[in-house]
Amino acid sequence: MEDIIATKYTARDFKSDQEVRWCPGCGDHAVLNAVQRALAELGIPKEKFAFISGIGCSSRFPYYMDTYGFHSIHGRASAIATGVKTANPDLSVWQITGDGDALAIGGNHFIHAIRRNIDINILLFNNQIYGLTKGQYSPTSGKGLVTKTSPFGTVEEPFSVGELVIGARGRFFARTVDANLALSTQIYIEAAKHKGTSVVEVLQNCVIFNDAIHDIVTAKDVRDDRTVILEHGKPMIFGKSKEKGLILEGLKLKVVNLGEKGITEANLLVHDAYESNPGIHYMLANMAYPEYPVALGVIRSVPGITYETAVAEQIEAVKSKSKVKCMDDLLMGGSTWLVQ
Amino acid sequence: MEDIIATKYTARDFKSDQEVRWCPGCGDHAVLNAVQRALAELGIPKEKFAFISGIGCSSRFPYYMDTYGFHSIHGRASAIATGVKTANPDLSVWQITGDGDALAIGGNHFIHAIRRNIDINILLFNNQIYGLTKGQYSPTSGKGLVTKTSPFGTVEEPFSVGELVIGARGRFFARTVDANLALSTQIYIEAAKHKGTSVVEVLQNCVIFNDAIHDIVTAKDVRDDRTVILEHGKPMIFGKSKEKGLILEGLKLKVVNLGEKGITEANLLVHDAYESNPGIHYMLANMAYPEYPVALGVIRSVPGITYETAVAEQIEAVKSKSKVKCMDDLLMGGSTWLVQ
Amino acid sequence: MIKKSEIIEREEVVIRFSGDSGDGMQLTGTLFSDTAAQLGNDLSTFPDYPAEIRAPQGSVGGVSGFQVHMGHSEINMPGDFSDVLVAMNPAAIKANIRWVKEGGTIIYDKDNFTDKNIEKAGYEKDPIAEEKLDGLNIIDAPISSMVKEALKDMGLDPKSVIKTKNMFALGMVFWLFDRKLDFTEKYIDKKFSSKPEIANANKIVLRAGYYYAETIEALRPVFRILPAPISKGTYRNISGNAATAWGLMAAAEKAGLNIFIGSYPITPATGILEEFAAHKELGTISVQAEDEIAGICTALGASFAGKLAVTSTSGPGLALKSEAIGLAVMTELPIVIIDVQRGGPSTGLPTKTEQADLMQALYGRNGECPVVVLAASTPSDCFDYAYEAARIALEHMTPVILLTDSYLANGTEPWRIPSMKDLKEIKPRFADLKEIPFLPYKRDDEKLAREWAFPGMPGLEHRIGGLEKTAKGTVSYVPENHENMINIRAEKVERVANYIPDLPVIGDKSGDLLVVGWGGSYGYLLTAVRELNLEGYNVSLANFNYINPFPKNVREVFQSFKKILVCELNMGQFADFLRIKYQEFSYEQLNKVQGLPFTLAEIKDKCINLLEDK
Amino acid sequence: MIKKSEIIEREEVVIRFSGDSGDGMQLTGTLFSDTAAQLGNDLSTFPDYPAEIRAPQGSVGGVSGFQVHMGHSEINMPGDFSDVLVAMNPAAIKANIRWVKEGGTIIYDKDNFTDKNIEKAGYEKDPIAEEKLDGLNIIDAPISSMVKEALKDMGLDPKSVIKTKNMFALGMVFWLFDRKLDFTEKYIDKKFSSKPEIANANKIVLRAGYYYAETIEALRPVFRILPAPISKGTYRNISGNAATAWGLMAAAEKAGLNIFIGSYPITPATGILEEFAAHKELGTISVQAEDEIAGICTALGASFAGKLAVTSTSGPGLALKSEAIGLAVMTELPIVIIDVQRGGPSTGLPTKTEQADLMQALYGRNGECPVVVLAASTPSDCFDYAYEAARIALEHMTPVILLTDSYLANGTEPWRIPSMKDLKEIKPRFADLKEIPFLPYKRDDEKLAREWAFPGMPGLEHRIGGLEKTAKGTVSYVPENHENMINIRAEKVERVANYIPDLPVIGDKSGDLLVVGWGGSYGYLLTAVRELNLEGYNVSLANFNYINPFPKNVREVFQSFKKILVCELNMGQFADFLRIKYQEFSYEQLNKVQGLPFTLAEIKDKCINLLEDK
Ligand SMILES: Cc1ncc(C[n+]2csc(CCOP(=O)(O)OP(=O)(O)O)c2C)c(N)n1
Ligand SMILES: Cc1ncc(C[n+]2csc(CCOP(=O)(O)OP(=O)(O)O)c2C)c(N)n1
Ligand code: SF4
Ligand code: SF4
Ligand SMILES: [Mg+2]
Ligand SMILES: [Mg+2]
Repeated sequence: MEDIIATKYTARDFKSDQEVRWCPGCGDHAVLNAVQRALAELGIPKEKFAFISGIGCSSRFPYYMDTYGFHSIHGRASAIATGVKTANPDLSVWQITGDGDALAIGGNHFIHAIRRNIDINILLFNNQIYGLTKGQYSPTSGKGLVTKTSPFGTVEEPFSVGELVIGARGRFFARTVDANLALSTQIYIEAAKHKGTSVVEVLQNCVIFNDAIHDIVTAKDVRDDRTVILEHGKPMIFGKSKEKGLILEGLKLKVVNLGEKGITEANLLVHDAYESNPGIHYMLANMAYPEYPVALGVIRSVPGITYETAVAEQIEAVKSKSKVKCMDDLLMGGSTWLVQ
Repeated sequence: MEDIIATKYTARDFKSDQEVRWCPGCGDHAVLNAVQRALAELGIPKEKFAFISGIGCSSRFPYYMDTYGFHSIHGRASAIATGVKTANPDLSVWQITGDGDALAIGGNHFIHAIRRNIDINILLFNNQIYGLTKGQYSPTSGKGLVTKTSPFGTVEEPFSVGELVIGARGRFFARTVDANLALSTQIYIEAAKHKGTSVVEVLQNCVIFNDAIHDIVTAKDVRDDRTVILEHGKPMIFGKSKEKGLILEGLKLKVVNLGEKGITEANLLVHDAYESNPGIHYMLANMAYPEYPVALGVIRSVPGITYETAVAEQIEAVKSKSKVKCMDDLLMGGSTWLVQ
Repeated sequence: MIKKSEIIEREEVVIRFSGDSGDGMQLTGTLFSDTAAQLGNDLSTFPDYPAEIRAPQGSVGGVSGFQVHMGHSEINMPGDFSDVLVAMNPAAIKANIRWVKEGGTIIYDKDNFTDKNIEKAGYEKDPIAEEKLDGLNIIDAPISSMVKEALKDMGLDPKSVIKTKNMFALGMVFWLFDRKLDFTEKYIDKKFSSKPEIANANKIVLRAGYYYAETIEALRPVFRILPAPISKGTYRNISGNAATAWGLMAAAEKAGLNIFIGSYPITPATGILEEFAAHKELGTISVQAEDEIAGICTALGASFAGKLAVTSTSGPGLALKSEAIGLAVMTELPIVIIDVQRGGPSTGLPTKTEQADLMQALYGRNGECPVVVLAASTPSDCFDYAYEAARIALEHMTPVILLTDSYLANGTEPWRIPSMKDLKEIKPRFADLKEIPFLPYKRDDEKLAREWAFPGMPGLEHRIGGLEKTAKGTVSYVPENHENMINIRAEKVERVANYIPDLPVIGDKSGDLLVVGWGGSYGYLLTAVRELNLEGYNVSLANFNYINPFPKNVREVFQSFKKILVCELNMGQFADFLRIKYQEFSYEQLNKVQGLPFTLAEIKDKCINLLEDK
Repeated sequence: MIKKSEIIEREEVVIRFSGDSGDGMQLTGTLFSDTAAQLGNDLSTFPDYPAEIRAPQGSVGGVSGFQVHMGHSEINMPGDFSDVLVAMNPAAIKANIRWVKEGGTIIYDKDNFTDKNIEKAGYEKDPIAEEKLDGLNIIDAPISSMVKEALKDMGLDPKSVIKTKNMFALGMVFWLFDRKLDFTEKYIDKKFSSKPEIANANKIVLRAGYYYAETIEALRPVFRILPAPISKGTYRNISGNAATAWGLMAAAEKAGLNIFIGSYPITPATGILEEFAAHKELGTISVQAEDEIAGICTALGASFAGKLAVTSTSGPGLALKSEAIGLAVMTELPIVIIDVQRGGPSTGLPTKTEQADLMQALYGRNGECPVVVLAASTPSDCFDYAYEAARIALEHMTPVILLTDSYLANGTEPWRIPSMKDLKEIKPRFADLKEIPFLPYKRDDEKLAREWAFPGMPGLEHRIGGLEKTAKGTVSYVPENHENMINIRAEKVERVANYIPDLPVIGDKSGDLLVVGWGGSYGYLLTAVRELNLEGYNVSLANFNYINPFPKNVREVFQSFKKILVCELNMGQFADFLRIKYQEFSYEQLNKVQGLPFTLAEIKDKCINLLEDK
């Protein structure tokens, strides 16, 4: 995005004329708001945004954005977004996807996009269920979840989104909660600014088929104690009155109470999102209740050369060295002979 | 595999009558030998083995085994093997696959098999190239590799097989070298015995399209210094005269010289393949030359409930509680009425 | 309660319940039709819901409908025009008014016709005024307020109160059709057994609706539909998706096999996977795969391992399975592939019905790759054709594609329950344990089917795969072998024709016009043809369930008619396939691609046109 | 060196080089044909190699062949029977002996006819004795030992020595056809520029072979093939895969667009991706995707972003792309999809040729989902039809499938290089930046094509997708809208017929028999028809390149012939498609599914049969 022009937008400028059709109370509404706010802050001309989605409730998202949008087929948004961004590195490309869309049918494109480090922003709406098809379990549904296709409980181990992302060589992983507008907006902005594939896992509520599944950590009365918001360069503190923190014990994270056993803020781990060695990011991404608070915020953010840049640079390098400048040169080059 | 009968086999019993058609000098020949040896040691009746492969040079493997075999389509072997094993948990199911077959087109089925922890043994022949299609880069080809589809060098970041496996919740990951028959045989036996998805990355040489790509670590003259063979419960020692070892420094592994700075064997890390926390296994699997020796042996081996067992147990549980014992019961059950 | 004189007997009647997605119309319709079925009416139902889980409240896109067609005589379709429309809001009027019969009745919830709702539905003023509804019997019931009134002393929260309003409407309709409430009351008790106060509220409201209808004059006369003179036996209501699953489960039991389904959810096919998942008591293994390709591939693996293998999907999923179907053809493994067709192309109209996947089923694979293709034609005969699909797959060692559609999948009808002992034998082609060495592509002379040996059978170890093979199973690039195997695989499919019934003709065996259809439009075509016959027209019907191969008598059937009219919910795919197979005949076409079934009028008009222009 | 009297002039000749996969036959054949081309012969070549990278040495499965057909007159096919067979081992005899002409010449490496190799090839005794080779001119050259002798003083390792033996054989053949060695010598110098001793060794051996042939009596007479009277211009040899890539690159330049290819390697299509990857100097973006689905999806993304988008594959890959092709149809994005057909079904015969993906290309998708389908018919006209495919995609806003095949992809022929200025204009339907609001599905009256606006164009922001839409781009479940859009999409494809040339007829425009073909069998059909004409038969040829829609004059062409014979390398897919589109004609069929092209005899026999039984 070379020629960023300082353009002044408000969230409203990103609302399309389409009626929003998600269920009342669905977490998707909040994500839409936060994204529209984030976009307004980026200062990128509106016509440079492309929103690409697959199929699912969440994937209807592009219709509600007054940007270029492509509501594609189930699971393939990562591949389409890769095409869009590689074709035109100048665009700000966003992929909107669900836990089924990205991790079930779309798993392959998802991990390959991440591996290539194509500079797209993936918002993964994780409601741990297939919403649009009315309630079957997904690859993130907790073991034992009773759904329409698991009437006796699922027997499958779910993916940990962050772990899979980093395992696929991911360089940016963040987590947020649908309803937390402030945090979400901030994270979407950071995702947009990060060069490379940014994956944001949004803990999203499906009121109809998996209501309150995240409440155990995100409900108002418990969230301060059961989540920790990570900020680069800041100690890992959480709790209603900021009384808890995280330290490293050997190779494991541990929750400690400030003040106890002489522990002060200075003893706590300081978050380093930029560390390229993924070791600690794995642990942070995998933290789960009840042993740990669930990590929110930008967990990992390591810059690196992006795919579309490398592709473009290689083309430029070859171009600058080649004598072939157009098709006629190519056609007449090499081994030819004349018939008279 | 309940009714294992002690059957005496030799490697020869597993050779089929088909002529082996790999290029002379291809690493696949050695893998075939080692697998045949390993099978002979397992004491499983021959008819219980099923070898499932996709498409690629390596995927021709089942034809050469005198067992049940299914040479399927490109990338789908994990899914087919999942079907075979879930349908009949009593079988010993092996998936033979290449780096293209498993990680390019087959990436999704691969990570889902691992996530589910289906008890199959996946031998991933990693020659960092597409052999059968004559030399295009694969998702494990090193950045910059010149191949037929990357005449100016690839610009893609490769997967680290071990990291992807563990990132997908993998519980068994091992690495071996095609030509190392003794180590390979041992690892294949351990993979077979492990309950759950076992992934073995075989550093395999393609003499034709990517010759000697692993030599930098596996060549005779350097391999002792550039690889470390991990054994559960043993200290991590390597080097021509066992003079080097690995320790943990903070969150990073470090190579040390025994004897220097008072370091003795006792200071070295002791390999714990059974540790369920994957932190250290990530680091070990990711070790790369020149900073580290490449880890061989069983890096991670954590038992857990397998998919096919959970499926079977759920069926048994439901059966035992249900009054419906056959179709007639089902047909006549529930809400019916009689017309006379 | 009702005086004899006020009751009118009717042969058949169509009722449509319609309201917002959240209004509980699907349940209302189901309870009404179950009651009718219990009383011995023949019936056919069709639910029709939006693609969104909850489209914006009050919008036309968010209208959810459930149509019930019940009768004293045989009922073969859910009906096109309704006698009674229940409309819970203005949008329901907007969406359905075209489909109300002249002289029909509309019951609507007056309280919901607020200015805001009227506007949301796209009306400017009162819809009742805006639509010219002369000749309709309009009942403006203040349903919401009556419900609040009825429950005012219960201490329930307002949300729970208003949720019961569908029961009020149901109560009214029960009165109108002189039905008892006991079935519904039992259902309510069971459903809310853990919340007795909710159960109670629903029952109170149900009765309130019933009594309200009795009280107001407007709802007279009451209709009575006598039981249909249907065959003796035990009946149940069944949907196409459930019937499909059960047919396959029955086939597995008959064949002495376990059943395995590998599928990925997709509307409108998900119900099949769900049905399998719900019946683990019969040993069913159901794998919800990571995608459609894994769905069929896990199933192929299970087939290789000796199970009756099934995969179910809808059009886009069938597209994804194409490559693996080719592998099934090449390895000659038995597998049943179900495609519940929906509106296409691409994502299309995912909750609507269409018959546009026929060509894909027949030809959507690389190379010369024939498979058996069947199509079911009513919700309950999904059982029969699923069973047939399994029988053919197992006895002929071939993949079989079974086509159903959204209309069949979700529609229900009463079904006389078969007894397992009356179903056809199924004899899988198990390999002989003594015939060593096992030759995987050795065939029997009649069917040309190979034998099935699977892991665990000692001594029969062998290898199969997607490369061309000799009879012995060795990979072969020999040109003549390839051509030979291509011919054998085609011939094997052709010979299935020796093991299927002839194409039945309904009506005269020869005449002026043969209406030809396939699969799910059957009920509509049948009803139309019967009505035409009653009106004196010489028309017969041939509806295909066996599409590849065709029954052996097709040419003979076609020869006996002056004109052939092929009716299908697509642009003419079946007609084109007939042109390929029976080029000598001329085919007239009636096509419709609106995501909707035919209407009787459409079919009849077309037939009459053709007959008159002879 | 050669006396005039010993030279025989020939119109055309077929030479086949064959040996083990490691024997360098592909290179030998290429060098020979390049030399012939430089000397002005017309020619056609076909490489034929095993599916294994290195099948077991000495086995029939491991034989790699390269056939060259060159002539003084126009050459349209690589020939079926060869005048000269070079056989480096017994297996090469086994594999090719059926294809040597009566009176032809076999040159073989006597040293390689060891007992072991003879057995490996499946012979019991000496193949020369076992095959009854009466009437053939058999040259038993001790190639291996001559090579060793020639290089004995060079100090090379034995492996490098023996590797040069293909040059010995080439030298002999050059002598036989009175060709100069300089082109090959230059090539050798260039190829081994970093290893001068290897270059030297190859050149020594090449000359040794040439002189050996001169010395032995057996190789007389020498054949001379005069230059073909072909049109003036600059020529190059080109393979079908390279021509396909170049045609698309040319189209992009003409349209003022960048080109983007998203593909996954698959034999025999990989060469197209490789060709794109090799031409980054022209700004080509080539993405090697993780699978075929990602291949087309990255390309669709690029199309959405305003590039000329391409994806290339073979049959199994096309199957995987089915669903995404549906999305391209629904979103009406321009994209060119190339299917290089190979032997199927499933993995089938992956290195062999076949034309069995036609039905898949036409129908292999869910729903009513028409696309434009073209087929190329010679290696070099792959350029033209790839260009056409891009032109139609861009000007009509539609996906276009281009069918080529393994035979075209790997075959080469001399090609008169076009100049960019002579190629047809291509005008993409860019949206007008001033027309705000942009309506994505607004169409022009003639083509019914929508306009193309892509991210980066200010003010034209819009959304597209796989659900059914109104002209405005709003998702719509309105029944009539759906049917209307289905019709419009079909009509848009039909109207492409207004922008393509008529079907050309070669030979008389009316007569007894019209041979009909499509795509890659063209050269064989043409040669056969010409020979028949020379023999006095009244036969004409119509070979289709435009398959959907058909050119507008097809009916007219067909009407003028008494019989129509449809020849194709499948079981009759094109014939069936003709039955759908032109039901009124009778179609005779000639089909072959052996992974091989037709032979002239097969075509001619069938034609003569049909002509005589009139
Ligand atoms: C090829 C294909 N397979 C299956 C479907 C059916 N389908 C649509 S959305 C969906 C899953 C939705 O789940 P998720 O991605 O988590 O999105 P959510 O609705 O929960 O936001 C499925 C299975 C489809 N549309 N296309
Ligand atoms: C659907 C499909 N796509 C592509 C191919 C072509 N293909 C065959 S093998 C292969 C890759 C082989 O690489 P790998 O899996 O690493 O195996 P190797 O040959 O190196 O052992 C490809 C791309 C195919 N056969 N089928
Ligand atoms: S079904 Fe769930 S995810 Fe979908 S719109 Fe409704 S609440 Fe949201
Ligand atoms: S091409 Fe490479 S991987 Fe394939 S058989 Fe030959 S050496 Fe082995
Ligand atoms: Mg979801
Ligand atoms: Mg490989």
